[in-house]
Amino acid sequence: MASLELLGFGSTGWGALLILATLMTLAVTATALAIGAVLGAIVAAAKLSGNPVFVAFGNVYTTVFRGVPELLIIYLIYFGGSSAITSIGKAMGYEGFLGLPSFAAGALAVGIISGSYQAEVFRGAFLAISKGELEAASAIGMHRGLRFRRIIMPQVLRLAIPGLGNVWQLSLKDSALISVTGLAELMRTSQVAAGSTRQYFLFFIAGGCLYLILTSLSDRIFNRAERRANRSMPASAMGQA
Amino acid sequence: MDFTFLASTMVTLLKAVPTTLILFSLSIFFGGVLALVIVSMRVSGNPVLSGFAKGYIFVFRGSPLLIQMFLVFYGLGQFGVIRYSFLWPFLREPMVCAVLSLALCTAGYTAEIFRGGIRAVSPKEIEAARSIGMSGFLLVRRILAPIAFRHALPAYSTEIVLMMKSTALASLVTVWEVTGVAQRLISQTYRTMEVFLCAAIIYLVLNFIILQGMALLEYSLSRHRRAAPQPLKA
Amino acid sequence: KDWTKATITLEGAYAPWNLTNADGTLGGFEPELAKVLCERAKIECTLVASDWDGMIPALNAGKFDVIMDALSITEERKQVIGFTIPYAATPAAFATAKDSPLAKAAGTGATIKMTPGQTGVKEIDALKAAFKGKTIGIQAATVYAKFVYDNFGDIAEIREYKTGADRDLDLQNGRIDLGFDDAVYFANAFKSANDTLDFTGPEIVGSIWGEGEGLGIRQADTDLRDKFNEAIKSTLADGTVKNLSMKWFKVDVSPQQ
Amino acid sequence: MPGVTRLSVRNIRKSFGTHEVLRGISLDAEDGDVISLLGASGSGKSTFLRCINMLETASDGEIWVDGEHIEMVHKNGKSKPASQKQVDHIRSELGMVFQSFNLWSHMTILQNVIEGPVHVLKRPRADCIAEAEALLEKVGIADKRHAYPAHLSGGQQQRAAIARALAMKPKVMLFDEPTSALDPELVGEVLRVMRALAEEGMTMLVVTHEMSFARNVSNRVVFMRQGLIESSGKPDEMFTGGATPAFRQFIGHFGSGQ
Amino acid sequence: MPGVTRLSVRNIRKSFGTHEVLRGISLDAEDGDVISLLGASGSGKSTFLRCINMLETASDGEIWVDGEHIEMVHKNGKSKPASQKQVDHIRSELGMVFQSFNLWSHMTILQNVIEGPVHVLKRPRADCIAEAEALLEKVGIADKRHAYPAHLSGGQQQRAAIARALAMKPKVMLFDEPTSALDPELVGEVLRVMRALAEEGMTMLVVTHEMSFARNVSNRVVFMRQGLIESSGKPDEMFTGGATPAFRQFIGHFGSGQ
Ligand SMILES: Nc1ncnc2c1ncn2[C@@H]1O[C@H](COP(=O)(O)OP(=O)(O)OP(=O)(O)O)[C@@H](O)[C@H]1O
Ligand SMILES: Nc1ncnc2c1ncn2[C@@H]1O[C@H](COP(=O)(O)OP(=O)(O)OP(=O)(O)O)[C@@H](O)[C@H]1O
Ligand SMILES: [Mg+2]
Ligand SMILES: [Mg+2]
Repeated sequence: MASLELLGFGSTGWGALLILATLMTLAVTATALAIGAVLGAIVAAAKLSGNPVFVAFGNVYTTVFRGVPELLIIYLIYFGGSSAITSIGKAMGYEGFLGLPSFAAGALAVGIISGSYQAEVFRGAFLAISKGELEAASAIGMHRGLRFRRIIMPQVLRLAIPGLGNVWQLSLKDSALISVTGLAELMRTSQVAAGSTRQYFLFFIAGGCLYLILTSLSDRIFNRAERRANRSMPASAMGQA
Repeated sequence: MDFTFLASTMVTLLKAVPTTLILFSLSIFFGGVLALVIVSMRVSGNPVLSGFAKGYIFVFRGSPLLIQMFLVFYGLGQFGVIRYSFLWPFLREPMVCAVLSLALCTAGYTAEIFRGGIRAVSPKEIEAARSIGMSGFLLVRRILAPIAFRHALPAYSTEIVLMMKSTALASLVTVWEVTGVAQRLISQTYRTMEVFLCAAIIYLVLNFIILQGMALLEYSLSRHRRAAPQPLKA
Repeated sequence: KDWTKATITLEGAYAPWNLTNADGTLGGFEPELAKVLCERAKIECTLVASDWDGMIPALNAGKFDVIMDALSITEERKQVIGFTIPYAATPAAFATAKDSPLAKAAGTGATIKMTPGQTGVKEIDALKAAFKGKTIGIQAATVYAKFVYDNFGDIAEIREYKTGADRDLDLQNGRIDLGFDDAVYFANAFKSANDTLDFTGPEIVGSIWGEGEGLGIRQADTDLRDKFNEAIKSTLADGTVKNLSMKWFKVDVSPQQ
Repeated sequence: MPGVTRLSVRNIRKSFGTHEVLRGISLDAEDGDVISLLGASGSGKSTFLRCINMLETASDGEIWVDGEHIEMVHKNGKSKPASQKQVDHIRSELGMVFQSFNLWSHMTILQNVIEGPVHVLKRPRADCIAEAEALLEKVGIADKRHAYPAHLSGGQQQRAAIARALAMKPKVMLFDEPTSALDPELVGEVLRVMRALAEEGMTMLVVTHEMSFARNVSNRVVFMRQGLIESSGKPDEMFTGGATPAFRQFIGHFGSGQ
Repeated sequence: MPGVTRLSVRNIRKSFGTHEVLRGISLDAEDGDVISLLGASGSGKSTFLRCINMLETASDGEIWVDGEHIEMVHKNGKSKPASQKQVDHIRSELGMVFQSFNLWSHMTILQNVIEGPVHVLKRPRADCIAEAEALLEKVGIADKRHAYPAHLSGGQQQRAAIARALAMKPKVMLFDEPTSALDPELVGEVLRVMRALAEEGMTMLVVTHEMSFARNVSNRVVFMRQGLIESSGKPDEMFTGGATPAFRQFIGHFGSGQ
């Protein structure tokens, strides 16, 4: 069938481009998740700090970046970010345009959004740590830093894994919106292929299937991580998936 | 800043808010109903039903809504079976298709959220209900559903907000809600930042109201978890 | 500024104006014309694909220097960006399903010329009678959208699509009765719709569509604009545009002066 | 009307996988009987109670509740109740009080107590409330009727659970270690309520580790060992000379507790 | 070296809001003292222990641990420790065993036990492991050293918690109801370990409801009532004639338990 040839790897096949685009989606999502992890940790710490200014900052961050449509945030970063950098450049004496590349702008935008979700995941995980275990750490004379490094961090990471799996899924799909910056990720490549060949259904279905493959791979990875992290938990808490 | 432009943009966008709200409330409603069906299949214990539910959830959680919506709206009409069936008068309508694809998508997520809530119900409380002779629908209605819903509420609030944002895609299928109108305004005026700023404020306000409402609901449903009221000392 | 290098953006998904080949390279009428234009303007050009929605803001933000994406020269756009002289001008027409009762409407095959704001054209009035109560699909925020609203807004239901391709699919699906768009674009779209669609009513040409399709360039970059203007003039004069147009569109889209 | 058989169990067997937990248990309880079920951990006491009200399905054996036989069907090696309706009905005649209370966390104490009468027995709400309040009065927590379970102490929760079971007007009450999750102070409260029930003539089957209850309140002691009834008899006989060596060893263990 | 004062507390006070929970408590523990702290629920026993190792900050009073005075600063009506460093140091000299074990759930038992010595005391890992294994041997759970807390029974967890506290080589051990979350069988295991510690001369302060421990293992009994020490003395004196009416009523309550 001619349409299947279009998906192949021959001279008229889009297979290679679609695979590249899938890898691009993976790369941009992973970068965004990493950016989000840093932002999320900072915002979660702010929200838990008890300092009213920090708490307010944390609340504003999570409210705004979860409440505004992702597309708008991507636009604001893509265009707004470039203007900001360019004007900084001007101030420093550099005439001309300093743009955020599509990849950086996209990863940053999705990362900022992902950070607002990760902040809530981390905060929930922190609150789920047993108060008794924290007291036990104080009681043997652990100071703050040690307590954080030895008791809090490992447990937050373990408790956060399922939540992070969900955030990954969200970010994966948010990355589809980066197509407006022209970055050749999976969504845009599907659209371009569809527009160039006028085989809309073929390429949208192919794109959808590639997203599903990414989902099932990442599900598998997160499940394995969760099982590994939960080896300290009673047998009954595992294997209920 | 050009305030007259901002004001007129705001007015134009506000006119699209009812469309956004209709999309939102209908898809939340039908998505919720569908999620109940999916989740009951998922936990039914019947391998065929639960396999179907798993597949459903996988597909609708795992692929971008944009693709789903495109396939529902433009794809279904490609099939003569559908085009000449009694369904077509409904599926012809963009609003119906938009709500359909939003509801199909949220049902996958919501089913997972509800399942989490069900799993959080203590098996002991269910056993206690069985031991006084409850079973079937009575058990679900009186014990399982209320407890599960309470557990699922925080995650469900998040899903509802995500849904509000997802309505932004409906302009793809010619339902011109707030984001679509904003994009159209931009391609007429090319003033990206101002228009998106107005749109962002609208969504922020809508979502803020929704979250406050959900928090209120959560509060009123968690009396049994709050500290006991302190008896007044006379 | 001394223009030896420039970045040209196009969507890469608007066949046959511009499209992406399976190996990822850009092809179509505009990329081939761009190559000639850049050679003649002695500018080293880089072609990058980007999304239609963000193109004009991105041009002004400085992400690239030239838009070449079947961009019609209009008054509104002139407010925010500058244009070269047109390198193409195309007629517009209605399309409908071949088996539709609206096929072969009055004036099919004829060409009428219109100016902006012109009313009382008798061919249009004939169409108005025929299209009463029908649904017309247009691409949002185009000159064609404005035309349809102005002339048919009172008698027909108008549905706006984000892309022309979406509208074509719905025309095939029967969700709408008519589409209105660039005739060159349509001619190509009919092929991929397995020739189930066809033109109906007269082709409309003239200054009503503005001056035609030109390159979009930042207003400040007048020197770049002038270089390209010269190049366009020479390609129009020696028939390069006409040849490429015949190759990609099977009709001549050179603007008639 | 002493002499009426409220509960009759014949030759109940139950396996989990290859592990046979109950290996043929028979027992009769007449009106007003208070039977203490003793036995080491893992001897199958809880499983036995759970089989009686069908929370587990026995692999074999017969059960009559107040003269009504529970119908079972046997299909390719598995048994299951013939009718869910009958199971629901039988369960409403058996009051079960769990070790861990299992109150419904989203309802107040009063709502917990009237839930069964109103929604399972479908009796008028007003009557149920009146009766529920009387019951809560009786177990001594009437003042807590509008509190949620999470706000009650363990002993209060356990008494609420007893009230909830009693509100169904069961023919027989089954208690599974009703005091073992409680601290010594609360144990007293709950045992007092159970003693009062016994005096009113309620038929009760009580899994317990409280020897004083077994000895002073119940009129029969049944000692289980490895899925079988090792011995049974009147408390006096069991706790003095007449005991088997296994039972003597078992209570010896408890005797050393304090 | 009996006679060395390991812990000395003078006139400790603590309020939560307007509720004064500790109203001036003083106590000395010398080397090898095993002090049982008795009292009704809510009398302030846990709060007292938590004030000693600074999990709560006393509103007033002085504390010396092994002769070292804990410095406090008082600023607009609130007290807080002058130096967090001193607090951490003092805490490492006080072993605390919680009622609910509070083992770190993400670490194996062995990791739980060496955590403090390795990371707080910064001693060589190999030495710590060797000592930890000896300690686990002593409390009888050496075979569980690579298991996670969630996979252990309550009694085993409690013994692991004791080993964790002992691994810090504390000068004084504080126990907050170390057996009340355990079932009777497990209580025995834990009390056996504590008795062994007492015989080795460890200084211990034990909040307990186990009268037999108070009577037979400890060398002093302190009875708290409404935030004050109501009476204290040698176990023999306290449990026989010499008791105050309040204490007699308190133990009378327990006496009726069985
Ligand atoms: N759902 C189950 N699956 C597998 N084995 C089970 C199950 N429930 C109980 N068992 C096993 O059946 C045996 C009897 O358990 P049961 O709970 O009846 O004992 P018990 O006499 O009530 O003990 P205890 O005094 O500790 O409550 C135990 O060996 C237990 O491990
Ligand atoms: N963090 C706190 N905030 C307010 N009040 C508290 C707090 N901790 C304890 N209390 C109150 O202080 C009093 C003494 O509590 P404490 O836990 O010390 O009692 P206890 O003697 O250990 O009792 P139990 O035997 O029940 O453990 C109680 O009335 C309690 O309600
Ligand atoms: Mg049991
Ligand atoms: Mg206490």
